[in-house]
Amino acid sequence: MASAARKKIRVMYFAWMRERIGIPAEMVETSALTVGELVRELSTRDDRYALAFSDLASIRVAVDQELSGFGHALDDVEELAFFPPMTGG
Amino acid sequence: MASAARKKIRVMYFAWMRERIGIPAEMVETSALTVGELVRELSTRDDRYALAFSDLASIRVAVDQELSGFGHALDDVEELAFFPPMTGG
Amino acid sequence: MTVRLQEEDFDVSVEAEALLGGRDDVGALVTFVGIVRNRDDGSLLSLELEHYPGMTEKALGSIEQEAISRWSLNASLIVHRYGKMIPGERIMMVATAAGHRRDAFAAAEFLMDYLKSRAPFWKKEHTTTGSDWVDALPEDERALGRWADDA
Amino acid sequence: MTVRLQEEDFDVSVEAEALLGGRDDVGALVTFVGIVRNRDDGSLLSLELEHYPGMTEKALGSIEQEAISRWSLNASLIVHRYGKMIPGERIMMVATAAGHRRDAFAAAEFLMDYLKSRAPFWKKEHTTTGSDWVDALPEDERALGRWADDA
Repeated sequence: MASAARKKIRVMYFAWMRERIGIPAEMVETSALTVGELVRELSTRDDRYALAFSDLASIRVAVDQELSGFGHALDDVEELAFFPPMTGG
Repeated sequence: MASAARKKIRVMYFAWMRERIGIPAEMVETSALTVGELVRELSTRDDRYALAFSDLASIRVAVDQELSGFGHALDDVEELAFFPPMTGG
Repeated sequence: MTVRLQEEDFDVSVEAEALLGGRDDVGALVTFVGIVRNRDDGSLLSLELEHYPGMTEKALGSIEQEAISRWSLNASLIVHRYGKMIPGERIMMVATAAGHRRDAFAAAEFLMDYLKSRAPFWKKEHTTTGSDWVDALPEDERALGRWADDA
Repeated sequence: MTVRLQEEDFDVSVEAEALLGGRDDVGALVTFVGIVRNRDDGSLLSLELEHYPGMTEKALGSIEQEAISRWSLNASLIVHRYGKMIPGERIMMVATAAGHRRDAFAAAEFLMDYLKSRAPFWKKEHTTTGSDWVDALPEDERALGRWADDA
């Protein structure tokens, strides 16, 4: 079993995710293997993160600017974004 | 049985109906009871009319500016128009 | 709810602006513009559009009324030109303004489908090899069928 | 096939003219304009549009590519604004140019349906009683289902 390498990922937040967490983006160093693992890591940081990530059904995730899911692996990922369902048009 | 009263109707032709008959409109005095009867009357006038009315399936009729059919009665009708299927838009 | 027949060209933005007239209850505006399309071999010189004055306005007006009764519209417009036009020129437009896009899209398609087959317009094409009247397409007549269920 | 993000307003006629660019093989031009709609009680002060720079262009570009692969289009355009807008202002537009109206209408509706649910835009409403993010509508997500059969 390969040990999980530490990696640096740019994490972005939009709309009410940005407002709840309080910042638009940050560099995160993690050994999480999937988006879901990273979310659990972030949620334990403090109440703002815990609240922002409390209802995953209302959160969408983009991996390197492509819509994706919480099961997506983090290998070679440079940019992650979390946001509510989109409301353009 | 009431005898058919003679009546005057303005008859108009559009697109290739107009071109085949050679005039855009005319006043027609007739005792025809329906559009179809009037068409038969007109068809016997000369070759231009006979040719113009030779294929009824490709002719539409408007009675007082409303799309109608060859069975429509001519009572109180003031204006009749014959034309090919419409191609606007 | 306006119907206009004219020989001259029109400007879609100007028409849209007039249609909206500064109101703020419209969320969706759909416009359709019909344009003189050249043939693949480039042989179309011009298109001549004939109509039946009087009946045209009545037919378009009743098609528009039908659209208004079926969908929730704030405003609608039909502008149709007649006379001679060259390839690339605008022939006609419809515009539908609604609170929501579904209504605006459906009403605009409905107006076009009915206008094609039920309004007294006829097109004559002048090409490099002669002139002829444009035939109505069976699919234009069939297109009306899809609105029958909602009647 | 163009995608443009901008803060400033746009003019539908100017965009349409640029899209057609004097070509004469287009028969049908459909445009959709999304407009800031006030609430029934008139309480909306402004709308704020946030987007995800970089991803937005990619998402709109791939939605447009999908439309091009499904319908026979001559040209298409998506313009979307971001920033603050007041009721009555234009938010965005799509335009589709095709030989025939069916393709232009279907592609425009498809672009709108996907743009609504798959492009990273978020609206915040500022009203007389406070500010809140606009919720996505279940029907917007469901609207995507009707394009699945054609895939």
